[in-house]
Parts: sequence; C-alpha cells; structure tokens
Amino acid sequence: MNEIVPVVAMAGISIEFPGVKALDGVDLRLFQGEVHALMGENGAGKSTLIKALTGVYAIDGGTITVMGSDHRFTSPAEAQAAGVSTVYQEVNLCPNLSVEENILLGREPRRRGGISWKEVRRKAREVLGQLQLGHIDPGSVLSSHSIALQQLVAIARAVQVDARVLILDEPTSSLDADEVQQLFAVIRTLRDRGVAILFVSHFLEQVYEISDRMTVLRNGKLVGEYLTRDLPRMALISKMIGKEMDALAELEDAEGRRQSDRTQDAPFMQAEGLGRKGSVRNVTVAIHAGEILGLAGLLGSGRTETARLLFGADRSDQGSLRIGGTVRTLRTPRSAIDRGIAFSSENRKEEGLIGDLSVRDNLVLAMQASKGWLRRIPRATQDQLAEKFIRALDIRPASKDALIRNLSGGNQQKVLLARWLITNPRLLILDEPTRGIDIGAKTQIQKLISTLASDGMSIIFISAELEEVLRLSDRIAVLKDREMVADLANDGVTMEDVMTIIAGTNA
Amino acid sequence: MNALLKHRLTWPVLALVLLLLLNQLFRADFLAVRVQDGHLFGSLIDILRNGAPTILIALGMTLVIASRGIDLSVGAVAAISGAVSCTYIYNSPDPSSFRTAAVAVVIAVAVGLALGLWNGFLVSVVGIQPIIATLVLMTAGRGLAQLVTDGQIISVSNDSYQAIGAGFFLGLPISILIAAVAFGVAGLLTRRTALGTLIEAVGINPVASRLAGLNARNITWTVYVFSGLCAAVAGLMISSNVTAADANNAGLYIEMDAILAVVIGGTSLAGGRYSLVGTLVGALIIQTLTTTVYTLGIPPEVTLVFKALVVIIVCLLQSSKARALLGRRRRPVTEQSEVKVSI
Amino acid sequence: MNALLKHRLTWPVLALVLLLLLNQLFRADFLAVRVQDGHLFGSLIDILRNGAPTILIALGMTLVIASRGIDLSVGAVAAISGAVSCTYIYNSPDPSSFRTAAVAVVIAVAVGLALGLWNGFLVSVVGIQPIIATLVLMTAGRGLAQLVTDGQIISVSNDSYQAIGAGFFLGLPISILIAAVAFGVAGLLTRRTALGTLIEAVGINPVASRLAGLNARNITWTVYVFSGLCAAVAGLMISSNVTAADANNAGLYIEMDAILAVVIGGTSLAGGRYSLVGTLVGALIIQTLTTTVYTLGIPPEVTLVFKALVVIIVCLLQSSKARALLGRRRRPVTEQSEVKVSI
Amino acid sequence: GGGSDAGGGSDDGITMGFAQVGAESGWRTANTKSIQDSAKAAGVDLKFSDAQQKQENQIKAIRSYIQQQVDVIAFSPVVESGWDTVLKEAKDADIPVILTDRSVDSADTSLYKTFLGSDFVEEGKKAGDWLVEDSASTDGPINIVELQGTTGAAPAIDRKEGFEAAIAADPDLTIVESQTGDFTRSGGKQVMEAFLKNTPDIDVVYAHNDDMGLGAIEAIEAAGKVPGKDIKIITVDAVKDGMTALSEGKINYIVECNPLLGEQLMDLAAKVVAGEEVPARVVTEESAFTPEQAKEVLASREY
Ligand SMILES: Nc1ncnc2c1ncn2[C@@H]1O[C@H](COP(=O)(O)OP(=O)(O)OP(=O)(O)O)[C@@H](O)[C@H]1O
Ligand SMILES: Nc1ncnc2c1ncn2[C@@H]1O[C@H](COP(=O)(O)OP(=O)(O)OP(=O)(O)O)[C@@H](O)[C@H]1O
Ligand SMILES: [Mg+2]
Ligand SMILES: [Mg+2]
Repeated sequence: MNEIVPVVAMAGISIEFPGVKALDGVDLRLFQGEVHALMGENGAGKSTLIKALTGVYAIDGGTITVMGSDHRFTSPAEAQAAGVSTVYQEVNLCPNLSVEENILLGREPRRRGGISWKEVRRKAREVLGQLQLGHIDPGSVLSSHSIALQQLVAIARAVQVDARVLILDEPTSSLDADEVQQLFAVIRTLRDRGVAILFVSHFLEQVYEISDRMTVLRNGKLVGEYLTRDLPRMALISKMIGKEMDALAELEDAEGRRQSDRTQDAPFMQAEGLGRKGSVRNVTVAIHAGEILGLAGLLGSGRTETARLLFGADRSDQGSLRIGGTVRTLRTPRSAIDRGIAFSSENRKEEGLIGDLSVRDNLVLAMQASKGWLRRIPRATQDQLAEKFIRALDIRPASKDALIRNLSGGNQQKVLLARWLITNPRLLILDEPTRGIDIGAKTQIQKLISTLASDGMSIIFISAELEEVLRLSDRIAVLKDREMVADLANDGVTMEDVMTIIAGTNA
Repeated sequence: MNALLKHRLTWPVLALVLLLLLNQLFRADFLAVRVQDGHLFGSLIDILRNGAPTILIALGMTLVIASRGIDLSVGAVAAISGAVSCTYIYNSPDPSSFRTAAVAVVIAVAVGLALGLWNGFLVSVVGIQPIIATLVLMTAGRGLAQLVTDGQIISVSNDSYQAIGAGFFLGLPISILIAAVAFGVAGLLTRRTALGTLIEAVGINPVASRLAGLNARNITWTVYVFSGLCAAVAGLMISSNVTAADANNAGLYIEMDAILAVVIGGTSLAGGRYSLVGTLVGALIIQTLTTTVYTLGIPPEVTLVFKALVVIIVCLLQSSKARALLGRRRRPVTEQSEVKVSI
Repeated sequence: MNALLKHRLTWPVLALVLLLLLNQLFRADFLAVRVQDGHLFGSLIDILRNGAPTILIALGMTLVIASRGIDLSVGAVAAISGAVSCTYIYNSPDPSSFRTAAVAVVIAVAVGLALGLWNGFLVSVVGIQPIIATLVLMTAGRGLAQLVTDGQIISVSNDSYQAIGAGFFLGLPISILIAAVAFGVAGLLTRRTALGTLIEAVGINPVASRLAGLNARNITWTVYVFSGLCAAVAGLMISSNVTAADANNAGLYIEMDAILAVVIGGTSLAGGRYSLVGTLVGALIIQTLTTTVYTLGIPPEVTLVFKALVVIIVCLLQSSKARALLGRRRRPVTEQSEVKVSI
Repeated sequence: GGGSDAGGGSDDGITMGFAQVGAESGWRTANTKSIQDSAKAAGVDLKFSDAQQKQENQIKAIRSYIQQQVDVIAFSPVVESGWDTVLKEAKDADIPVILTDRSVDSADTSLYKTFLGSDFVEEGKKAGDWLVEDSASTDGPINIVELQGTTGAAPAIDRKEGFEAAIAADPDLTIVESQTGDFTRSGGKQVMEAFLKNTPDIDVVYAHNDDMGLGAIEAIEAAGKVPGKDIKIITVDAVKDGMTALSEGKINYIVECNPLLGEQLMDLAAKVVAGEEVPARVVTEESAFTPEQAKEVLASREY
C-alpha cells in the first residue's frame, strides 16, 4: 500500500477539560487501505482523540490535515460530508425509531422529492446482510433489540455509506466471536477497497488479528506509532500501562482458581422453569453461596433477559423462584435488592449512569437506595467508600466529584461495578462487567470476582467473551434462542464443548 | 382483535364515538345533518367548524412536541394574527373589498411566521427551554395584540374575510377545508420527505441526532415556524368567525386544548413518535366535549369538573393500555419511564 | 472572578439587584424601610409579603421539576385551599375565634395534601404525563373551588386568620416568615437526608434509578404531595391577605410565575440538578418585576410586554453564560442537548 | 325557521335560553340567581348556560338554543363584537333576542329586540359627579388614583371614560396614577400598596368595582391611614361586602351596578314573545349610595 500521503494526519493535538488534560500533543496518521489500531488504557484519550477528529470537540492545539489539505471539522455533519464515518463508543441511536430509519437517518434515499421507503428498506437489508444480520427485521423498533445488536446496527449505519475513513470506537466490546468475525470480514473488504480504518479495542487478539499499524496513547500523551507485526504483545502492554508488567502471567493465575464444588449445601437461589412471555423460557438453575455461575450463549440468546428476570427487572410469568429456600416472586429490582441480589446492567448508558451526578453519588446510590432516603450515608463515609473503590479499581480521574458522564467509558463501567460491590450483596449478577475495560483493569476485576466468590458471594457472570466465562465459572448454563439448554459443572469445559451444545440442540 | 386493542388510536376513536352517541341519546337529531340555504347544517358541522382552529393549532403543536418542545404561545399568536388582520381591514380605504381581505390574510400569515421564527430562534439558537421561550410570547403576545387593537375590540364587516371562518364551500365550512388541507400538506411533508423521521430523531435523542450529522437546530427551528403559521391561520379563523378581533380572549387557553389533543392522540410529551391522525381525533374529542356540555345542559358549576373527568378517563384508558402492552414488549423499564419521563 | 461568572446564581442575583436599583432610581426612598406601628414598612417588605405565595409554590415546584415533572395545578389548589378555609370560618359558630382559624388552616392543609396525593397518584401510579395529569386538576380545581364557595366571594373577618397573610411577627410579615421556614425545612429535608440526591437521580435517569433500587414511584409521589402542601399554604396566605376567598382569581397564573421562578433560578425543566436558593431569587425577581411596573407607572397595556422583555433578558444572560462556558468546557454535543432536551 | 315546536317551546309558558358570561364575580352570581329566580316566579322555562368568559362557548350555547327552538334568547355578551353571524341565525329562525347587562356593537340593531342593562359610562359619570360636588367646598389640588378593571374589558373602558369626563369639570381634580387591579381584591390591594409608596398624598381612590376598593382599604389601613377619612374611596357595583364597608364609612360613595335585572328581563321577554313593541334600550334601575343610605338598605340587600 502507498504511504506517501496519509488520508488523515493529526499533529500535536491537545484538548483540555476543566481539571483534566485529556490530550497533550498527540499525533495520528491514517493511511488508506490500512487498519489502524488506537491503543491505550481506559481514560488514555482514545475516544477524545476520535471526537476531536470528527468535530465533536474543538481542539485547543495542533493541526488536522484531511486528504492533504489543512482541515478542521466544526461538526460531525461536516466530518460525515467529507467521508469520515464514525461509530462512537456509546451506542448513539434513536431507540424509538426502526432499525432501517436508524441506519439511513439523515441520508434517506430520495425519489422525485419524496423519499422512497422501498429504497430505504432495500439498502438497510443490503448492509445488514453484509454483517450477517439478515435475520433481523429492518422495520422492527431498535429498542426491542439487545445492546449488542444495537451496536451492530450502529456499525451497519457507519459502513452503509462508502466512506474514505471509517472510525470504530470499541465496536466489539459486547460482540461475541462470530459477530467479531463478521465485522472483520466487512472491515477487510472495506480496507481492500482502500478505506482507511481506525479501530479501537481492548481485546489484544482482535487488534493483532485485524490491524496493520497501531498508535499507543498513555494518559493523553502519545507513546508512539508502530507496525503491528513489529510490536509483540508484551511490548504493547508495557507501552500502554507504562511499566513492565506480565499481564498474561496474571491471567494465568486468575485461571488457576480451585474448582470448588458447593452443590451439597442448600442453594441461595433456585429457579425452576422460570420464564416470561415473549422473552426467555425454562430457566432452571441453582446458585450456591460462593459459586460463580457463567451464562454462555450467542448474541441474542437471552442472557441479559435471564439476568433481568432473576433480578426482577422484568417480571417472570412462568416457573418459580426460590430464594434461601422460600418461594418468591420478584416484582421490582427493589425487592430483589432487599433479598441481597445485585445486578449490573450491560447497558451502562441507559440503565446505569446517573450522568449529571458525581462519581461519589453514583457509587453510593444503590446502598443509599436500600438504606432509604431518611438514613443518609454520612458524607465522611461516602468519601471513604469512594476513595477506597477509586483506588481499588484504579478509576481515573481519581476525583470523587467529577461528573460521571465526563469519565471515559471504561472508568464509568468501573464506577457502576463499584456501586454494587459497595452493597456487598449475597448474589451479584454481572452482565458484561468487563465491557470496554482495559486488560490491566480486566485482570484486576476477574481476580476481584474470584476473591468475592471465595469469600462466599454467589455470582452470575455474563460475558460476550466465552474464554472469560469458562475461566471464571464453577458452573456454566448455556442458553440458546432465549431458552436454557444445558447446565454443566465447569470441570475443564472447553469452548468447543459449549459450541457443540449450542449447535447440537437444534438437531 | 388484540392487534386492534394494541393500536394507539383505538381508545381515542372509541371515546369520540361514545361522546357522539351520548349526545345523540340526549338529542335525537344530534347526528342529523340537513342542507340549509345551500350548505350543510347541523351539530356535526358545528363541531367541525368550531373545532377547526384547535385542530390546526394542535397540528403544529404535534410536530413541536415530537421534537421534544412545546409551544405555549399559539393562543397569543392567534390573537395577534386576528388583531393585525382586522386592524388592517378596519383602517384600509375600502374595508369590504376582497383585495383588502387578501392583503390582511397575507400580513397575518407573515406575522405568524415571524413569531414562529422568534420562538424557534429562542429555542434552537439561544437555547432557552421551550416552555419558557414560548411562555414569554404567550404573555407578551396578548400585550402586543392589545397594542395593535389598542385595547379596543376591532370589528370588521368584509364578506370575503368572514368567509374564512364562517363561510361555506361545496356545502362544507371553509375553515374545516383549510384545516383538512393543512393536515394533508403536513402529512405529505413529514412522511414523503424525511422531515418526520428527522423530527422524531431530534425529539428522541438530540445528542445522537447531532452525532448522526443531523442539523438539529434547523429542524427545531422549522417546527416552531410551522406552529406559528398554523396559529396565525387559526387566529384568522377565530377572528373572522366573529368578524372581530379580541386581543384578550381570542384563542385563550387554546394552547392547553391543543396540548391535550396531542396527548389524547397518543403522542408523548417526551418527544419522539407522533401521530397526526391521533391529534385530529384528540382535537375532535375536545371540541365535541364542549358541545356535549351544552347539549346535555350540564350545570355551569360542574362543567369544568365534567370535562376534566372525561379527559382523565381517556388518559386512563390509554395508559392502562400502555401498561397492558408492557407485558409484551421487551424493555419494560424503558417503556414505563417513557410514560413517566416527560413534562 | 471567572469562577464567579461561572456560578449559576450570579446572573439571577445580578438581575434582581439591577431591578431594585432601577426602582431606587425612579423613587429615591424605594429601598427605605421604616418602622410603622410596630412593624417594618416599605416597598421591600411589600415585595417579600406579596412574593411569599409565589416563593412557597415555586419551592414545591422546584422539587417536582427536579424529578422531571411539572405541576400546573398549584393555582387551583391554592384557590381550593382558600375557598375551603374561608367557607369553614364563614359558617362556623364563632367565625372570629382563634380556634376556628386554626381548624380552618388544618382543613385547608389536609385538602392540599389530598390533592397532592391525587396528582402524585396520576403521575407515579397511573403513569399519566405530569403536564396532563396536573392540567386536569388545574381546570377542574377552579370548578371545585366554585362549588365550595358556590360562586360567591366569601369574605371573613378573623384576626388570627388574617395574620397569616397580612400579619407581622417581630416586625416581619408572617407570610414571609412562613415561606422562610418552609425553605429551611425543605433545604434540610433534601440536603441533610438523601431525598435531594434521590429526586435528582430519578429526574436524570428514571430507568437507571429503578435498577439501582430506588423507589422512583414513592419519590415522585412525595414531591407532588409536597407541592400540594406548599400550594395549600400559599392559598391560605392569598385568601387571608385579602380576608376573602375568590374561587376564580385566587392564584390565577401563579403556576406560570412559579415555573418561571424555578427556571430563572437555574433549574432545568429536563429534571435533575436543582437549586432552592436559585428558585428563591427567581421568585423575588418576578415579584420585584410586578412592583417595578407600579413604581415606573408603566401603562397597563404594555405591562405584559415589559415583563416578558425582562424575563427574556434574564434568560438570555443565563444561556449566553452557558454558551460562554461551552467555549471553556467544550462539550458541545451534550451541553447543547442539555439545553434543548427539556420541555 | 323552526317549523314544529319540538325543541322546548311548550305552549303553556315561555321557553327562554339564557347564555351567561360566567361566574367570575359575586356580582355575576347575584345576576344569575336573580334571573333564575324570577324565571321560576314568572313560570318561564329557563335553559341556562355558562360561557366561562369565552365568546366561542357563548356562540355555541346560543346556537344550541336556536336548534332547540326556544321562544326567546337572552344573553350577556362576553365581548362587544362579533355577534352578527349568530344573531342573524337567530333572526332567520325568528327567535327574538334580548341583550342583558352588556351590549354588542353590531351595526344592524334589528338583530336584537332590546338591550337591558346598566350604562357603564353613566356609572363612571355618577362617580365623577359625586366627587366634583363633594370636593367643591375644598380648594387646592386633589390627587386621585384609579384602580382600573381588567385591561380591555368594556366596563373598565367605559367607567374610566365616564369618570374622566365628569371630573374634567373641576381643574383641581387630577388622576395621578392609574393601574389595573384586574377587578380582584388582591389586585386592588397590591396596586394600592404600591401607590401609597409612590404618591405620599393621595386624596381619593376610584375603583372600577367594589372588590378592588375593598383591597385598597386593607392596603390603606396597613399603611396606617384611615380609609374614608384620610383617603376618600369611590367604587362601583354595590355588592354586599362593599355596602358593608360603605355603611362603616370606609367607602364614601358607591355607584350601583344592579345585577337584579331578572324581573325586568322576564317582563320584556313576555312582551317580545307576545309581539309587543319594546324600547331598544332599557336601563336597569340603578341608584348610588352614601354611607347613610347604605345603613338603611344593607339589611335588605340580597347580594
Ligand atoms: N467531556 C469531558 N469532560 C471532562 N473530562 C472528560 C470529558 N471527556 C473525557 N474526559 C476525560 O478525558 C480522558 C480521556 O477520556 P477518553 O474517553 O478519551 O478515554 P478513552 O481512551 O476513550 O477510555 P476508554 O477506553 O475507557 O473509552 C478521561 O480522563 C476522561 O475523564
Ligand atoms: N420484544 C422483542 N421484540 C423483538 N426482539 C426481542 C424482544 N425482546 C427480546 N428480543 C430479543 O431477544 C434477544 C435476547 O436479548 P438479550 O439481550 O437477553 O440477549 P443476550 O443473550 O444478552 O445477547 P447480548 O449479547 O446481545 O446481550 C435480544 O437479542 C432481542 O433482540
Ligand atoms: Mg473510549
Ligand atoms: Mg446481553
């Protein structure tokens, strides 16, 4: 590929937010026909750099050259017009519009003045097809789909136009293996068509699989630009975290956790054929104290919905649920929380963050809620808790008073996790808890989960990363087509085993 | 059947039908429509004719609300439009000619557009919250109208002008024809072009729309201008119907009626999905309600209470429907919030 | 300095000061306060006393708005409360005794709470959109008040009752003392307990709040009850100030004043973050505005326009401030949306 | 016109459709009550409706009367103008129309049989005349403050006009301030409070209705002055509360605006239905009261 003139060249970019210097003299070059990975820890400045490029944020310093000419976008609209197509980190679509409307929003095909809805449908189908999403109905309302699917729709929207630059900010954070492969297929075709692609992900293997070149950021500063093939993983990791650290080794000893079997003592929670009309069916699981139950399944298999049922976020209308031996119907999350159940949602933006409140308020919210409004947690205690968890999960910026919406995606996720850890529940349901979290923090959190379990907390663990599930769980429940199809003890279960179960049952 | 129950329009339509039947019960010839000196005549026609201004204003209001805004100034704009046109006719050399009427109409419409621009400016450019931005014009507007008419009630006698609100064409009230046309145009504009979707997008998620490269500002601006236009025409109807401009009382509380119509029609004040037909039905319900009060001879003391009751029943029907639906859809929490989240 | 400019209260306070100075300019002794038969006397005192009901209602409104709601019924509730208490006193055996007055107050407050419960029920349990749910009571309420007084203006002569709105204690108007106490209590309740944060949480993201285990329903309910309470007490002040209950005019349009006060005070109608002090300043601005009209002798015809102008200037100041901040903060997307998202 | 008498018009008695403005004040309520009572007394079948201050509603009410083919329609117009259309409809259905209390400005007077009601300008004039006479003895300038009714409302406009015309007779009399108190007590009180601070030496308050006057009284007392002595008060209406204040000497003069036109209305109705001729303008019997007269009539006051 020719490297003469970069399609996009950003030089010495600086952006300062009150309190934080998000970017400090960062350079980035995108060449056509190349996949460029933007690497860095949570809060390193990846998303900010992207927003600086697409004109969401004005830059305080530096220059942006697009197609050779000095150029600065003042609005996302301009960037789009200039052929820069972006998928931002937080799914930013209109939940009440249909899938097709979302995909073609603002560029509806026109015929004779009016727009032709036939054409809209056709184009939507076409691009969904490319992403192997032919099965979803373009006319269906977006909000009826899981966050993962919504993310795919956002991607579809981005690849639908023939752009010269395609920017993907953590597109794979909640996709599982197959979707990732489909996405990569699309990325490759685009790359071969000469599109310049900027790709952000915390999954090293994905980065190494797809990218040709990478730029590494640390604390808003540029570490360097490298050819992927010249930069071994360990080197990359140490460049990102800035110190020699054997992350993989850490992963190893996270894996080395004892296979405890607690099935003899009475289960904390027991679901019998639990289900809900139009949603999941026949969920039958028992969770014992100190046990980690992993939910495995493909995208849209009903893991989230199962979790919501067990938490009372949706009401079950089939089967029964026993908590501590007695039959209970969970009508509201509140009633679940009162029984020591906690649920951290996969949809952090809509179901997690209280954007305009501080990190502190967000941290203590759940605890405060269960205490009731009268018994306010003393400020001192709040601060202690906040500081404790900011340190424990290494949340950046390390300020209790920062508005949570100003935190980076990964750091927001950490805060929400902490919100539930504080309440120290008996059963902790984690739906994609490590979504968008960098490797360093991820290993921390995985360790944390194991320790919590060994201290007797029950945990239901959902992750799009099957390895992660297999590595952590004592037992694994497999879902398929929103129905539970298997529940196996994790004595060396492999990905293949799970896949065969999923494949097998439709025979 | 189930599908029918689910349909957002079922309940409003049902309510409307019931109201009409109720009237029919009390006055056997209520639904009767006879021809009298060349045009249709009867309660139904009255409902349509008197309802026309509300329908028109509710139409504009629907788009404003779909974009997550609200326009409290419509009543005042209507008053101003009436005041301007009547004052013009009143002071013009030949106050009874068609030309005068035409010019008056043009002026009034222009004024309406200007006021709409002003509202849109405050909301989309300056970024004042819609309810406040339009509240300003709502209060100031009456004052302006008074200045125009200087506190007097300006009555005019100009047949062409009077036709707008009280005239008939092909046996049908001209006012309702105007409203119908407006509806048609709006329907086409929003559905045949992308405008409708864009408005909804802006209403549902302004941030997302901006990231998607939409020009939220212009879209917002447009809806307020359109609302101003509708209000102006409605103002013409009102004043022409009584051949006089009353700065104080013309279109008083009509904004509330319009908002009610929109909501009864099943559009959420949280913005997003809207239904023009729903609004139409809603407006008719409200108009019929007023008529009902007189047919049933409801004692004045309890009129307000009666009206409120009917409104609340319709809302209850709808929301209980909403709750029933919760059972079927996927993310109940969101659903629920949708009902709650919204002023 | 910069920090000061950024502070959300700077502009409102500035506006208030300017208004007062303007008056002072027109009447040298405007700011003067002298003691007259044992109590303070002067324009400032009038502003406080006449402002008390608005302040009180705006206080309740602030919390409602913080929870993403709105309460249009406050004016009607005030009217009902006044009607109930005066009618009770009027018909009681000894209409001038302290006991009677006390009972009347208790009844009125009880009624206010009941009406608040009703609003809260419609919004939080039934899930009707706040603006509609309260619009119902706004219209029906006047009707109810008329039923209570049966259309008459009920005047009473009971010194203890009159004291509420017109009396003085330690030289200060009792009404303003009541308002002050209410503010204190509200401040404590919301800030010393977690209520404030929880209300904000519900206002900002109802879905997330519910999943975090907040009982959004009860919280919403509470704020409407509180608003009802405030409105009832305000109603007592209004009626006692003129020792008569006027079902039609008591508290007319006060809901709009209250909403204005809240917004001028820097609370967003989109819910979430709120400022009680801001509301206080906002309410004072609005009351001072009315007084200014009299001091400057602005002719009634242009009063409305004048008021609207001032309001808009204040809003402009605030939002231009917001825009200025954008420059520094550079979060256009969210910022902008924040301003826009809101009805 | 209405062929069969299906609607309401029964043969024995008259059927009257009355479209009231609203129930906005004690005065109005008394007016309504008087009409309903005298209808009963006269054996008239009364169909009553309340327009809540909205002309649109009133027109609807009248239309429904026309459809019900009543024998006679009476109403107090919410506003002066814009009645031609509906009045024409009534005429076509040959149903006679009587205006009460407020007039319409329609050019074609044949549209209604007669207008029964007070003359607001006259009321203003009466108030002015009394003041002129009362202040004839005293010399030196006299400062008057005026509490106007709702801006743009007919009574407000006329009472102002009549009063100003009358006091023009005496150069000493000047209106120093004039604001609207919206016909309400709290309005009157708040405005008066401001006036008292603006102009230290107010001699006379002229309020367009009793309620505002009563509000003003409270403001004056709060300012440590004696209403009726330090500051003379003239109002219009003569509702019970006003008369009481008058009898206590807190108000000096009240011009009556008599709401009890029920009987007169029924007589007129009988005449028009019978096809007899009636004068185009019938002014309600109205007097004016001084404190002494107030004391006498107070007991017998119905509203
Ligand atoms: N609007 C804002 N206001 C204040 N600070 C901000 C804002 N947006 C981002 N920041 C700060 O800028 C830094 C970089 O944020 P950014 O979102 O770019 O990180 P990131 O590399 O995308 O992290 P992640 O991998 O978690 O998405 C963070 O410290 C964040 O707190
Ligand atoms: N009302 C509905 N209409 C259409 N599809 C629905 C509805 N409710 C649920 N679904 C589908 O059911 C699937 C299960 O959702 P869920 O989020 O539980 O899947 P998941 O296993 O969590 O997958 P993901 O990895 O996307 O979270 C979703 O993909 C969603 O599309
Ligand atoms: Mg990011
Ligand atoms: Mg999921």
